[in-house]
Amino acid sequence: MAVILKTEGLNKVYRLGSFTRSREIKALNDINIHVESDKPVIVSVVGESGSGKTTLAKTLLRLVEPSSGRATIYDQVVAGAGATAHGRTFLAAVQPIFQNPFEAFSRYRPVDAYLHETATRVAGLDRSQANDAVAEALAAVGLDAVDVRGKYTNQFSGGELQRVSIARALIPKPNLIIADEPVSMIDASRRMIIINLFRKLKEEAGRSFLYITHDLATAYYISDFVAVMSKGTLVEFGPAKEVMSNPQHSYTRLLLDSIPTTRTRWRPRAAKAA
Amino acid sequence: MGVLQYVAKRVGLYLAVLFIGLTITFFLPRLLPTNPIDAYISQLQSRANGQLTAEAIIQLRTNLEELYGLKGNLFSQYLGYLNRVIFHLDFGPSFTYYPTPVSSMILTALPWTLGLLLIATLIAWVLGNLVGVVAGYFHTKRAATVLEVVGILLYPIPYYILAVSVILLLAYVIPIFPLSPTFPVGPLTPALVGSIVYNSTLPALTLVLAGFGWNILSMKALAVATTEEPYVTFARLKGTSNWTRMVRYVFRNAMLPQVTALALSLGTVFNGALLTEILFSYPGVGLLMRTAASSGDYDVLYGAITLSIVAVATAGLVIDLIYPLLDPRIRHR
Amino acid sequence: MIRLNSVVASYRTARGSINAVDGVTIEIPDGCILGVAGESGCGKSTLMKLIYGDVTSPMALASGSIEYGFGDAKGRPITSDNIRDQWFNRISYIPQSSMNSLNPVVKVGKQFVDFPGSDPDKKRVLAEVREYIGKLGLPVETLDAYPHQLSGGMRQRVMIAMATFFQPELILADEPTTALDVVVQKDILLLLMDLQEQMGNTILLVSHDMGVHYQVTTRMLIMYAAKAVEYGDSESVFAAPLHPYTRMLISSLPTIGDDRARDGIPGRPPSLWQELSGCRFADRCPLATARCRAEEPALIEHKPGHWAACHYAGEMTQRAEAA
Amino acid sequence: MSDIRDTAVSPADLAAAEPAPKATPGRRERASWLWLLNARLVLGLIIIAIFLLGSFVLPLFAPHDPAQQATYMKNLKISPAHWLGTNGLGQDTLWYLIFAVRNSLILGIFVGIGISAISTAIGLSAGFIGGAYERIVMLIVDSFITIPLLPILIILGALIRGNNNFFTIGLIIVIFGWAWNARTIRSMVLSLREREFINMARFSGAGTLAILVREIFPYVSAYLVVGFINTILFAINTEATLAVIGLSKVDVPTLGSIIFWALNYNALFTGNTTWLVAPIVATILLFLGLFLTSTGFNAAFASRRGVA
Repeated sequence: MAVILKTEGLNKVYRLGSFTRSREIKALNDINIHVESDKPVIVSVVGESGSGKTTLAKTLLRLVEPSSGRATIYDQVVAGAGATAHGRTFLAAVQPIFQNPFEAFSRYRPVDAYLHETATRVAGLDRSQANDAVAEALAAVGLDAVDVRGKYTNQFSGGELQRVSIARALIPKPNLIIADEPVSMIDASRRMIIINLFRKLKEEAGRSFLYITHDLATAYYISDFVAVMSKGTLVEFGPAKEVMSNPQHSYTRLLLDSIPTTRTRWRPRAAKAA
Repeated sequence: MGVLQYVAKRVGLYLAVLFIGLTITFFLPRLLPTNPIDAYISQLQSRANGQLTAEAIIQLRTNLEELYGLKGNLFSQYLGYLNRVIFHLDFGPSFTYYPTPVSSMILTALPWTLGLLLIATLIAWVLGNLVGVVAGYFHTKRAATVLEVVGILLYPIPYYILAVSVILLLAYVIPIFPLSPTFPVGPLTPALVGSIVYNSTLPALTLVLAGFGWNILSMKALAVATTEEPYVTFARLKGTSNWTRMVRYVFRNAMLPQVTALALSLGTVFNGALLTEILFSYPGVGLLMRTAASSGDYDVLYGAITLSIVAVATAGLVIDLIYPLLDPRIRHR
Repeated sequence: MIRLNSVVASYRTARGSINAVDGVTIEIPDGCILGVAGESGCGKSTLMKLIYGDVTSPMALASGSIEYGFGDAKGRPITSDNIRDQWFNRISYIPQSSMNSLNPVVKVGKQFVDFPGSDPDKKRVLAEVREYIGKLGLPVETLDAYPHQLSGGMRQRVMIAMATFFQPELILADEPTTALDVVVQKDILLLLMDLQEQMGNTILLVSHDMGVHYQVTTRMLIMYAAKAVEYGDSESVFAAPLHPYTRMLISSLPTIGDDRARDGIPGRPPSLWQELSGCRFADRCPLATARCRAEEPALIEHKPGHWAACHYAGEMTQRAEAA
Repeated sequence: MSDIRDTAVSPADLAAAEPAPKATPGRRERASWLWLLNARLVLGLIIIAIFLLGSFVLPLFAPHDPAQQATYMKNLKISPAHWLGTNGLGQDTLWYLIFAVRNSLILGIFVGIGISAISTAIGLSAGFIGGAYERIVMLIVDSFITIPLLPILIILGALIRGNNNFFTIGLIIVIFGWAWNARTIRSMVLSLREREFINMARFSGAGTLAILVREIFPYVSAYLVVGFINTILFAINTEATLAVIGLSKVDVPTLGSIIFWALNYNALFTGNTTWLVAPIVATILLFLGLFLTSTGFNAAFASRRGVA
């Protein structure tokens, strides 16, 4: 049973205002998550805006320094005091997928340049191995290398570009891929293409995912574990089906009741004259 | 809380600017090869057509150094300089008009400069921004591009060309203004004020034209961007009139960055004012500097520069402190 | 009854003009909440602009007409020419980006009364407004606050208060809750439903979230590539969708407690620049046949009060009932 | 000085309804050249080309060194021999003007390169590194912007009047003129630093230098061209301002010294108006050309970057 993700007493405090009267905002408040499994898993972190779910993702990606506490992925301490993984080992352990695919690539560089750089610099492959790895990663997300070579961001749809972004993250075969709201910018009708892709990559490519979202329905659909966050604190954590079908915490229940589903109506309809 | 923090930050910058300004004006002349004392002595010699004996020169050198605070090592001079300037506003006596203190000469010239500068800049700012917001708000219409062209034609023209062209047009070709203006001195009788205004119309016009083009172009760009903001679109969908939307929605928001831009541009505008004064021989700090520079009266020069830095920095601070009054997002955190 | 007669909205650009709404003919009964759904670029926002009368170049009402079925204060019938005079009087609008649809440097109260339709005696109107917003769950001080001091939910309540204060006949809401969190969204949607019930007027609601449509709307219009593909009572549209696109739209959304496999609709809507013939959904439709690619299906009433533009719509109902 | 951009408005429905065509190889090459053409840019480039060619080619055919005084009769009217007549110092006005434009352009380009180099280095490093370094740098930058430059130039002009030459004047302008550009570049880099593709590059193994060169520089390069042209404008203007008040090396013909002599030998009183009008028209045209080119580039880069 490998420790896929462990956070111990993770805190992040932002100090606002001048030295005289400063307000403290607790973006992360003593987060303790422990995920152990012998096969790859998808862990979802759900919560409203300002709940701290993005700060958690940024802390694990070391884009934000935690105020205290530690985070471990597999056997490497990735963030906080005593972080062991540095440089290329860190990049090989954790890879991100960003929210807006059009912002994730520079407008002035061909999209596949990032894939080749990841292959050569992070995965440490030589030129020919890199080309194969890129082609293989693109195939895994249902794209052909020819369709991508030398193209710029304005020649793709949102869905296609996000799949290229996923392919790039796959190349160094990281222990954990952290996807921060990966489908919120994509048309509702085409989100499931990406969501199903995450599940396929978990099962076939053996990758674990941390899926950050405010959309509980997609979290329920693909995740093994779910963490519910509110105002910086972890209010509930457990197997997804269990947490979602009978939530223990009142906030989780409030969230679940507020989702506009197509099953039960909030207000029963007066019998409509045909 | 927001305003306090904003003001503290801005005053901090103000003090830093003053400090750096004073330091530059102190070290700059001392780093250069020529020593002002030698220049003074050579001037005195020429005046006394060579009868000064060797000891007289040595004696002269010591009390000149004493007079202009050039005694001791560089650092103690620096402290002495700061103490004199900040606490006593004392720049030593003027060399050419000995013994009148430099500070009194400058303080008589400064109001002229600030008067001309602030009035002209204000007119240029207000007019330029009004024309700019109209050009920006109606940027899809043909007529608005005419306003923008005015800005494009005016903006690149440098101060000295504007000044000379204004002299050429309004004092030579159509001589309604004096070719070389004279500024009477004395008690402020209405007639005196009238002649001062008459004589300073051309320099003021130059400064207004110089600022006018820049304000049109920058406000037009801001207005075009602001018109696409959601709150302006929603105002349109509420059925508000063009006038209300242009003034209360677009101008009220687009003018905020223009206030900061004005504060920042004061340094450059001040340069323009100095140059205009010299070309129109307008009795301000600029003219004072020019005559001091050509007659080698260094202390008047350093005093004028230090005070102009203080004046510009203070004007900038005042404008920046007005900003929170215009932007509720800073007033109410 | 609001009637749209084969309405066409076109955009003129450097590359020529295209029809973002290509011939929509529907009748919207009074007192209903009509949901307008479809992928981005299907023309739903353009349709809203058309009905609201916000027709500014490069967009234009190329052909067709709109009859609003309600008159102005003097009883004269309103058409798409004089609708603009009725903005925030007989017809109002709730914008999407509630984050900054309010002027950041002017107090909320002042923005309530700065449009000409309101009564010149601003003080009296403001007093009435102060009392009205209380009913919408807004504290009275809201009027004296600046927009940046309000939360997202409160700002959207202010927009709804503005749009409903003058008791309009028709309210158009373009994705009113997209920018809000799910808990606040529910309160706002319930508020909208209550207000509609009290005022008995008509609301047109655009949303990309079929869940929102299911909860709020009484009638549904599904748009695809500038065409109306399905129109009918929400109950029957959700229970037995006639058009394959509608069915895929509904089935592509995962629901908590339902483990059935879901997959998104592959491919992309056709570009409106190309010459389009036959059914525009043919390339992505599992039931597509040669007839679909050749002949464009008309919007026909396959079931009472339930229209669909699909040659095989009829069979969909038999097949659905058989399954 | 600021980044004046024309934003192209495209309705949401239209943009979304028009997905980029799948594979049209030609589109990117043609597009990349096409965006250069807009009216302002073309007009500006034409004017500058005329000035550059005129002032660098014609001097090769100059009969005499125009700066040399009393080569001709004073204040001659416009004639086939002297297209703009001669000035109060017996020099041919036209040839003097041509040499003046050349020298001003040389100074402008020299100072432009100097300032662009310094301001880019300081702006990029301050914007990217941030923290205490950025605060100190920005304090100095804001001070340099607030402190009026002319008085300091007047001191330097007065003190080194004896042995100043063109090079020192240029150097002084560079030392005091880099602040505006540095401030603009720093604010651009500050916003770029938060953009997502910087993190993407970092997770693709790119080091700080690779990020600065490959990711940030393309976005900043658009402004560098505009900044460079604005700096030429600033340099010529500053040198000319000094020359007009007699504090620059006025025996070297520049757009400032020409006016200095015209004023000092009161061209107006002697009726030799062409001596004054010619440089005014030339300066206005040159500055207009430079300004149109800079805003033309701006508009071109903005449209290429899309609406953002």
